[in-house]
Amino acid sequence: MLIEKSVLESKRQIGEKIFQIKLRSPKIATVAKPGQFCNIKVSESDFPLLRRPFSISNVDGDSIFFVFDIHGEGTEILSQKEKGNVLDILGPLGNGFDISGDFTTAIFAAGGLGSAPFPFLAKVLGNKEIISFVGARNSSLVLQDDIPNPQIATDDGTLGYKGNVVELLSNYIVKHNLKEFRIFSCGPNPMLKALQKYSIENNFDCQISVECAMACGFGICQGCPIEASNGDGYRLVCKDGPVFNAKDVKL
Amino acid sequence: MLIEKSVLESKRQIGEKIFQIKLRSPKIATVAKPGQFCNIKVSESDFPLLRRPFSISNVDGDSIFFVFDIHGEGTEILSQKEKGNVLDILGPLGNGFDISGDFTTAIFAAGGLGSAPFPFLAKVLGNKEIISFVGARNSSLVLQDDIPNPQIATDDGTLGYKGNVVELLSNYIVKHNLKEFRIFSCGPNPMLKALQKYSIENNFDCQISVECAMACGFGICQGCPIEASNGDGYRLVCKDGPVFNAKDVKL
Amino acid sequence: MNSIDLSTTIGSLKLKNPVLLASGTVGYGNEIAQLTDISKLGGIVTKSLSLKPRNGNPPQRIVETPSGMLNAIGLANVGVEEFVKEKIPFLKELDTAIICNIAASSIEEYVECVKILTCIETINAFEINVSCPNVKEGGLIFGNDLSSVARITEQVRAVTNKPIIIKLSPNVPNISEFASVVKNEGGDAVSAINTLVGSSFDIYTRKPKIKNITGGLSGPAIKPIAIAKVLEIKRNVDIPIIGIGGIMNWKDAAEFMIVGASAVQVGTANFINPNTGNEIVDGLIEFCDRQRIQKLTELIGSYKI
Amino acid sequence: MNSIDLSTTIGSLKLKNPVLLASGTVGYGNEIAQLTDISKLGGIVTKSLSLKPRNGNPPQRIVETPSGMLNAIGLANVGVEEFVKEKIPFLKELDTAIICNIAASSIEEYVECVKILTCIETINAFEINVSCPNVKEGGLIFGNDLSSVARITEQVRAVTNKPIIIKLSPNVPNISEFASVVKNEGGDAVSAINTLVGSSFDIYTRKPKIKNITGGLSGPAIKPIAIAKVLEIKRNVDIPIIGIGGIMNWKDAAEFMIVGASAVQVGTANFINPNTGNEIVDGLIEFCDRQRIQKLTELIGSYKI
Ligand SMILES: Cc1cc2nc3c(=O)[nH]c(=O)nc-3n(C[C@H](O)[C@H](O)[C@H](O)COP(=O)(O)OP(=O)(O)OC[C@H]3O[C@@H](n4cnc5c(N)ncnc54)[C@H](O)[C@@H]3O)c2cc1C
Ligand SMILES: Cc1cc2nc3c(=O)[nH]c(=O)nc-3n(C[C@H](O)[C@H](O)[C@H](O)COP(=O)(O)OP(=O)(O)OC[C@H]3O[C@@H](n4cnc5c(N)ncnc54)[C@H](O)[C@@H]3O)c2cc1C
Ligand SMILES: Cc1cc2nc3c(=O)[nH]c(=O)nc-3n(C[C@H](O)[C@H](O)[C@H](O)COP(=O)(O)O)c2cc1C
Ligand SMILES: Cc1cc2nc3c(=O)[nH]c(=O)nc-3n(C[C@H](O)[C@H](O)[C@H](O)COP(=O)(O)O)c2cc1C
Ligand code: FES
Ligand code: FES
Repeated sequence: MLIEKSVLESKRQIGEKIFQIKLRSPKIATVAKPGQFCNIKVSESDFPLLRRPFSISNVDGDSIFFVFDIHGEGTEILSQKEKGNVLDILGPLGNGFDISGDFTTAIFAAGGLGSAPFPFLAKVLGNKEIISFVGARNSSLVLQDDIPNPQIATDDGTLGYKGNVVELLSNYIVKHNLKEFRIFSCGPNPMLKALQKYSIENNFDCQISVECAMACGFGICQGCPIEASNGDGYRLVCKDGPVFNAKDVKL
Repeated sequence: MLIEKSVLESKRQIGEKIFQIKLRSPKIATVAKPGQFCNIKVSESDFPLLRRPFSISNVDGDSIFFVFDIHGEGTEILSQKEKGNVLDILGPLGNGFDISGDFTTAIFAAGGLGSAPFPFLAKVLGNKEIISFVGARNSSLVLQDDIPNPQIATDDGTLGYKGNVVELLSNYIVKHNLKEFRIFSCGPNPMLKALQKYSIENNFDCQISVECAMACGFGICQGCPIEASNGDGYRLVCKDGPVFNAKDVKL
Repeated sequence: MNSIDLSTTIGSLKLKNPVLLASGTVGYGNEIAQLTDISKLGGIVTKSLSLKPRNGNPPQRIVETPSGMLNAIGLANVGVEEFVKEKIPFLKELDTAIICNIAASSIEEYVECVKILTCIETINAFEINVSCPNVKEGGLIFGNDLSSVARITEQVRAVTNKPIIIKLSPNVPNISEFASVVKNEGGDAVSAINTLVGSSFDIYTRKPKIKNITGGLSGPAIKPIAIAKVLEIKRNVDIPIIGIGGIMNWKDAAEFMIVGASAVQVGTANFINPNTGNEIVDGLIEFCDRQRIQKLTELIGSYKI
Repeated sequence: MNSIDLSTTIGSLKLKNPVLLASGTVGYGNEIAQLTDISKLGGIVTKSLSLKPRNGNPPQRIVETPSGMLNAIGLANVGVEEFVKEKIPFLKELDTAIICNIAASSIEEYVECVKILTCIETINAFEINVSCPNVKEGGLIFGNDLSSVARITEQVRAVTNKPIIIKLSPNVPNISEFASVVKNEGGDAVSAINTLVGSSFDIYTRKPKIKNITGGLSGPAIKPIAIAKVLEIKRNVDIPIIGIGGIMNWKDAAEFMIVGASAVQVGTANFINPNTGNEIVDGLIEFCDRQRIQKLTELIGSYKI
């Protein structure tokens, strides 16, 4: 965990309001793990006040990648940065995906911008078998770059399966009689909820990466609670998460 | 007085932290008078909150010019605007210089950024005889572009007369035995104060353009008072000024 | 779209829509009329009037702060007599509600002002400013004191039949008790909020940036405080509320209505975009349209907690 | 440059410099220690402790506002016992003043906490939080009430010899009266200010953005209010003041000292730049150097009005 002034090396518009940026952050790049995030200061002034959290999408040598969409004022400002601009990045933050232990197949389940962390996870998983399920509202919002074996679902059926990622995934698991897999998922809350229910019911090994409002991103404000399933109060999304075992938290 | 979305046509750096910008503002250009100013929104967000006031430096066809230096956050943002950016401009505001009535010679007295309004005034005065006195702290801060017959004074003597504009001007008036002139002045408060004292003592016809903090710029907030010399309360710099007869206000 | 009913009422005062421009941020209407269509608004609240003219405070009167500004205008105004002579003729021609704001240094002065002005037909309601932070006499000495607010409401009520709106101070921990007192003494509505007391110093000269030392904080910075105050009143007292504080756009206006405001006032935003009020009206119409809201008043106090 | 004396005192508490990190914005020091050098600071104030652990409020607990943020953490904390066991060992190693902040739902609980903790050597002073806006019991019921603040100060004073700092609520019109009561009851200093009550609603769901409905407003937005409160105390009561509210850089810190603060606390800024405190120390040194100030304490209350 450190603060690194990072030069923007390139910016690519990859969707109507979706961008990928590449930053030179050698120190963060060295220690980052898939599923971790960074808290980015989008302006030099005190406006907007808080940093904005984004998943590390990939790491390549000294560079780290982020993928984001224009959501409000902060991401709007971020989208206007140009090559050569310097951004103040705090990271890597959070626990990241747990890739230890035994599993033969990694199943990625991504909804919308939830695709962001998977290129990095795929890279680190190396030769492990990966099957990905990528969902979005429509075809133009599907983010499948650098995601292995993507099966697509769109709400409106404009690309791939018409319906949601969780249906697509569960059909697939049944059809291919998959075993010894671990599900890694990231996406909007309703999707994670459905997936959580499904994987708990089936006793599947499932990790979910969750989002919530954050102030600090590193455990000092207590602003990002998520309820523990065991009734023992709250966990902090920024520090104890953002990745949780689906069984451990209430969404 | 109107609001015009104006495209930035060009930006020129004319000093270390000094810029000249040219904006396409046909409506304001048509009605503007020398000595008036515009209140510029430097960003699209609510930060910084208030507009920033700048003298109209010149008008050329449908375009208006401003000259400004980087002072704080607002002018910093303004200096980063690029050709093609659109600025939201409220103007023209204030009364402007009074050029009616009889005078043979126009004397310009400008200190620092106070040079800003004089190119426009010179243009409108046309063939009238003009002598200008331009002062600054040092040579690199002297703004004399498009200012007729400039006599220079610098505090440190790095260009022209070593000393202040008012000394230079008064020496000149005595030496050349000038008569039937009107002084038009704009600059920092200490300079205007000295000039005011000098012209009142000599019973010279002198107009001063003053600056002060402003919220609205058009008379609705009462935020920009200047004390009237006659004891009758305050005038508003934005509406009754920014140009006053040196006799009429207390600096 | 035209079928959406934007009208709202503040006691017996009917407004064609809930968007008003706040006192002290619109003068007497004439300057801003060059930059926006006043007749499209629900109404305007004129600069605080006192019985006699006031010069206001010496400069510097304003300073910008993060997402806000401090002002210590000191109630500069033309006084009741000149107001009637010079300003009413212009206001009379406007097709919008005219709310006359009164500030005074004594209870007698409030009463005297309202007594004189109540016969002016052009004035549709009075807003009584008991909460100006920038004057030595009156102001917060009244606004932060329950019994003063009670007496002012009661005595002003006695001399006019026009709607009386009391503009409350946010500088208290219990604004709803003030609203309650206003209701009990026959006030028709409350405005919330006026500015918060603030200050700012220059670290090099060590002098206050505004000559009056303290000023009133307004603008987006105070919106969360204003929202909490309006909600507090709404949850505790049954009286119409006019929501004020940091409203920059229609979303802010809608937020105030949701927490309980029957109308809203736009203040500081007028200085930056004098057309804000009109844009809010348009934005609220579109919002209602998208949300299938027939009567804008449905929004009032419709929060879900 | 090294000859500049930055030290300051808060009652009998000596600080190597006036820059503290505020309660609730630095946890118990361990996380932020990875991002800044705590030993360079005057001190840190630990997250409010209650006798028993508290889970805090359900999410959402925070929301950004213009130049500020609302929080309703609800005093989530590990409780006195675990604090002593788990947190003190880390704090003990720090070469900086440790101020232990206490929040409670009853006067007895305040007393009990301080009684237990007063024997912990690592704790250099207590800051008593009587002004948390985000809990049902205690909090502002105490902080906005003069006699409660008096009784808490008096009774806490009775059980410890360590410096007692009372952290005041800004949600009152007369903060200097609270400071006066603290002084009379033997408190060593006051901290001003805690957050202001605010709220924010989503216009589409019509629900409050933070689950607790209201939260505490912090950040640059409140700085002008905090400056006015510190000045009010300074002009009326002779008691050391710790200035808090929207401090983002050394200029803000200097401004607070000029209006009367003997030390300052950095809160929200830690979330954005956890090194803010250190940068303020450096900035103050340079400022003193340029201004030929030998002892930083010369700044305290040096305003010119
Ligand atoms: C751990 C984590 C990882 C994330 N990774 C990505 C990513 O890789 N790509 C991406 O596009 N987005 C990601 N997000 C969401 C992203 O942080 C928000 O879209 C962004 O903060 C919106 O800022 P804004 O100023 O544009 O929006 P505004 O709506 O103006 O923001 C206002 C406030 O709300 C907060 N906020 C708004 N939306 C969210 C949200 N969905 N989650 C958390 N806070 C929010 C902002 O941080 C800010 O404080 C992530 C969020 C978290 C918590
Ligand atoms: C009628 C008029 C004409 C002006 N013409 C010019 C011009 O042609 N060229 C030029 O460079 N400057 C001009 N100025 C000054 C210019 O407005 C300020 O330099 C500018 O507002 C500073 O903004 P900032 O955000 O960079 O500085 P900040 O210091 O960050 O501004 C903070 C606040 O103080 C106000 N402020 C700061 N300095 C001044 C000042 N000197 N006068 C008034 N308000 C100030 C700002 O408007 C803002 O509200 C003029 C001012 C007035 C009133
Ligand atoms: C420059 C200025 C002058 C004001 N003058 C008055 C006034 O004369 N009477 C009054 O009742 N309120 C006055 N106010 C307060 C506003 O009407 C309003 O209550 C306050 O500014 C909060 O709203 P805002 O955040 O939208 O500005 C003034 C506010 C400003 C900024
Ligand atoms: C997330 C958060 C949590 C806080 N928790 C506490 C707390 O537990 N006890 C306390 O006394 N103050 C608490 N505060 C208040 C701060 O200590 C400080 O008084 C306030 O935030 C104003 O300072 P700032 O504007 O620099 O943040 C908290 C503030 C924030 C933003
Ligand atoms: S965001 Fe601050 S503790 Fe998690
Ligand atoms: S700046 Fe508003 S009246 Fe002059």
